[in-house]
Amino acid sequence: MRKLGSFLFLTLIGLFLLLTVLEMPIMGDPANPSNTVTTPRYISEGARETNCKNLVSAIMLNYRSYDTMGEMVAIFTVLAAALAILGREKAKRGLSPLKVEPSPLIKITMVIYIPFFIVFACYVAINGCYSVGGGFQGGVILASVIIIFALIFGFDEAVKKFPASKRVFFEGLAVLYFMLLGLMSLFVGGNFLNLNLFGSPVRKLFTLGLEIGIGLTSGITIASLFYILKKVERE
Amino acid sequence: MSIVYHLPILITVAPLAVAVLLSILLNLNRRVVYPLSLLTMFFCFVSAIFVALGVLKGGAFVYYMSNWPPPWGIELLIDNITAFILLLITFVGFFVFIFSKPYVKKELEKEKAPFYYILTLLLLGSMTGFVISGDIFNMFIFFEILSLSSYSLVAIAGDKEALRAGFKYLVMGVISSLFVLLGLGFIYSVTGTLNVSQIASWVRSSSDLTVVYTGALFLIVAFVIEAALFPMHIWLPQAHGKAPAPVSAVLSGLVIGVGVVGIIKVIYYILPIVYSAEFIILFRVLATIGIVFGAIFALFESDLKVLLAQSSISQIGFAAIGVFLFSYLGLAGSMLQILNHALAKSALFFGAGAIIYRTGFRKLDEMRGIGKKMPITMGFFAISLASIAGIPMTCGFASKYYLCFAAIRQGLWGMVGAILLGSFLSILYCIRIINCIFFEEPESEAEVLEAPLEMLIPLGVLSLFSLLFGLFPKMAFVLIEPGVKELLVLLR
Amino acid sequence: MMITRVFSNLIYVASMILFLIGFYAVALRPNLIKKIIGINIMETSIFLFLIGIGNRKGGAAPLIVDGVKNYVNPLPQAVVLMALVVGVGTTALALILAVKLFEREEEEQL
Amino acid sequence: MTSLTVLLVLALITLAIIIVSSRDMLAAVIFFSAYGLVMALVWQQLGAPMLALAEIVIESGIISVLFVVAVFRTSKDDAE
Repeated sequence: MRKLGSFLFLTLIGLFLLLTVLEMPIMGDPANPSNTVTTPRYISEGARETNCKNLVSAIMLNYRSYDTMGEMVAIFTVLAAALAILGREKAKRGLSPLKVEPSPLIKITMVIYIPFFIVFACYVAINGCYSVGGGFQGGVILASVIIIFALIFGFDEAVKKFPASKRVFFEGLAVLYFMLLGLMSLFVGGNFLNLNLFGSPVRKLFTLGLEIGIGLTSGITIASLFYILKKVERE
Repeated sequence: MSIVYHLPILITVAPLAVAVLLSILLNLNRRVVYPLSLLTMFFCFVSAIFVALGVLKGGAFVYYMSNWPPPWGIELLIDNITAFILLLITFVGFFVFIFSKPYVKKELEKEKAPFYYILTLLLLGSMTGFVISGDIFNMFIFFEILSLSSYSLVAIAGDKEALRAGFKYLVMGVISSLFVLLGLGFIYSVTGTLNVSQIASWVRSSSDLTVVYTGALFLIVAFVIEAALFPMHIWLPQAHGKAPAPVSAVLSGLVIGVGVVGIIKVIYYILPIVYSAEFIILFRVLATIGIVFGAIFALFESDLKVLLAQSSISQIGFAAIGVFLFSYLGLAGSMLQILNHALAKSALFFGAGAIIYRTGFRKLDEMRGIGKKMPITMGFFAISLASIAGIPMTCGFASKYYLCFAAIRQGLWGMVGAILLGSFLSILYCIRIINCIFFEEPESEAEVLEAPLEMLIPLGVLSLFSLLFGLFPKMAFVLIEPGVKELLVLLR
Repeated sequence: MMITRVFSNLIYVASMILFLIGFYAVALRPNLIKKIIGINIMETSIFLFLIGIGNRKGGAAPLIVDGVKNYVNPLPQAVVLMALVVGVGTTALALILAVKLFEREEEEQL
Repeated sequence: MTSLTVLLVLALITLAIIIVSSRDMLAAVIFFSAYGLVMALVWQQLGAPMLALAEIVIESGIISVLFVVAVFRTSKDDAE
């Protein structure tokens, strides 16, 4: 009964959606409202007003920095939620050892590769304003490096290298940095999170700081979530 | 005006910032968590009073985030209605923190307690951010924070039932937030902007509205899920019943009220033309059905907290009806109902929490005669029950009176009947509770102490306030009247 | 007429179909992990939809290069990137809840 | 709209159907990873390389790893 109801609901929604989609403006038409209302200003002035050639980063870090702050808070919420439901992982409780020890070849290769991965992550994060990339992408690459490290060298080693007490400083970093910038701009006399009060060179510096902060926070938070999921404990 | 101008953003940002800060301070000293979060909520409450006074004196204002003008940046809208809801959220939130301390100490593990406070701060902060936001995507972001923190607060106890309720809530919540994103996409594709007031002016001057209506439908359905109106209510009883009592107070009192505020935002701020669409009738009918059904479910429930949760479905239906009536009386009744529900239902969950704290009883049968053992606590509990039932002289009566009157004015006799039937059924289940806790003989003679002072004060204050607003509804109308008039101006 | 419309708005149609497939998995599959995968499919389909809205024929990626005038709309992309981050968080939380729930149920059976 | 995009979109729908209908959870997760990859290619075709980069790392990388961990933890064989 419930199954039938859901199925009917699904078909109804589907028909409705498909019919509406056909009513929508033709995709990619330069005369579409989405290309004419706000976009011209972003494209013509964006790079000058924010010092970011990458317009996606420009929007995320300047025009809509409040949203980015909210997004970082959301990631933080997930972490706090995971810790609230499960409690911080306890390193002493004898984490389950790897079933298959990876061969030395893999270990050595990874030791050689990992610095390059980290450099790549930093490059992606720092150059977010000038190339294809951004703080978040860099952060996720960083997270995957940490996860690879943990998978190959075992969790004890990984937790020893990045203990939770050290990780926690990075997990709130971006949000606190956003708040700091926001309060600073309030004191200088603008509205909240106004980076343009400070003049172009300082703005560049702050934007770089934001990229790095977002990268570190998102990367380390995602890695922490992985640790937590890997060791959902059995009390 | 200058400091009031910046206060709304501080109300949102302060709880979020403190929550993040606490997670770092937590490693140094665990004791700092509770006082700091209480202080933050107090700051927010005082700021909300100043915002309300400022709005009353100087009228509604907009705040350009990062000084970017609207179509490019994010805009915040602060008017009388938002000031009213802000005041409500911070007021109830402050008392939730006072109540939480003894309850959390007893019912939650020591490890989890600080995270409980952090998540509650995030929940309250994101609610205020959602309410004042004037940009759809910004609303989505705060909606996500709100839902993420509420799923985890439901599941925080960590036992099977709580986890299952949390997962169910998560699935519904994710669907609702994805609907917000989908509706946002539809609206953006034809208007080219995410700003609320710009979309409204576009909609007023446009002729082809098919796509916009679809977007509006998805946004409204999303907030209907969040507000747990009738066909989408299935997640609510479990989630609100299994959560810790103070969390249920926030979820039942505030979060579903904020869902109704979301519907108001869609209909009045974003798409002020949508009321002429046919599907609004559908929502009106469903909300009307919900009033009766929620009350019927509540009538046959044996677990006190689940009963209160079921009654929320019916009560929030009352609030939603007023929104879909598009008249002064209806909206005023709806606002009064949100106020009444926030105060009385939170107080009721506080009362249920106090019983659990002292005795561990959850079933109504176990609570026979408990009113004789904890008379003060249960006295306040009874006042709130009266307000939920809509006994004259309480806030609940005022709101239902307005709604009924609005429905009569518009000649919607089916709705009048449903409102009367729903009120009658809610009186019935309230009488059932009162009869059980006051007039039946207790099974055991075991002594039960009164609730501790930290629990008694929030319970007493909230229930007395619902009595106060019932005796002098004019007090509430100081903010509601100009706010509702502003909303109705938007519709033209 | 209809057919050309379908073809020109193919991305929208495809994203709606994917949305429905994801919805089916969420609503009707009992397995919790399957439900979470369904959530992810729904999410990415909406992202595809939003990116399609921001598209512009022959437009370059929104990375300012001298001499190029025709760029796609950067705003939907920023929106999608932010929603993507939140989506990762939601998925992680859902997985944690599902795993914990599974372990609790297993404990009960023993 | 190039023919490559059309092809990729068809592949996406096929993959999604396979994922939803497959009985083996691990296979579903691996197909999901492939789905993320194809999705990233489509986004790249639509002029969003930044998102494609993020999508590859997240969907095919992190989320798939999280799913694999979850599948192992919830499969009966592993729970000794």
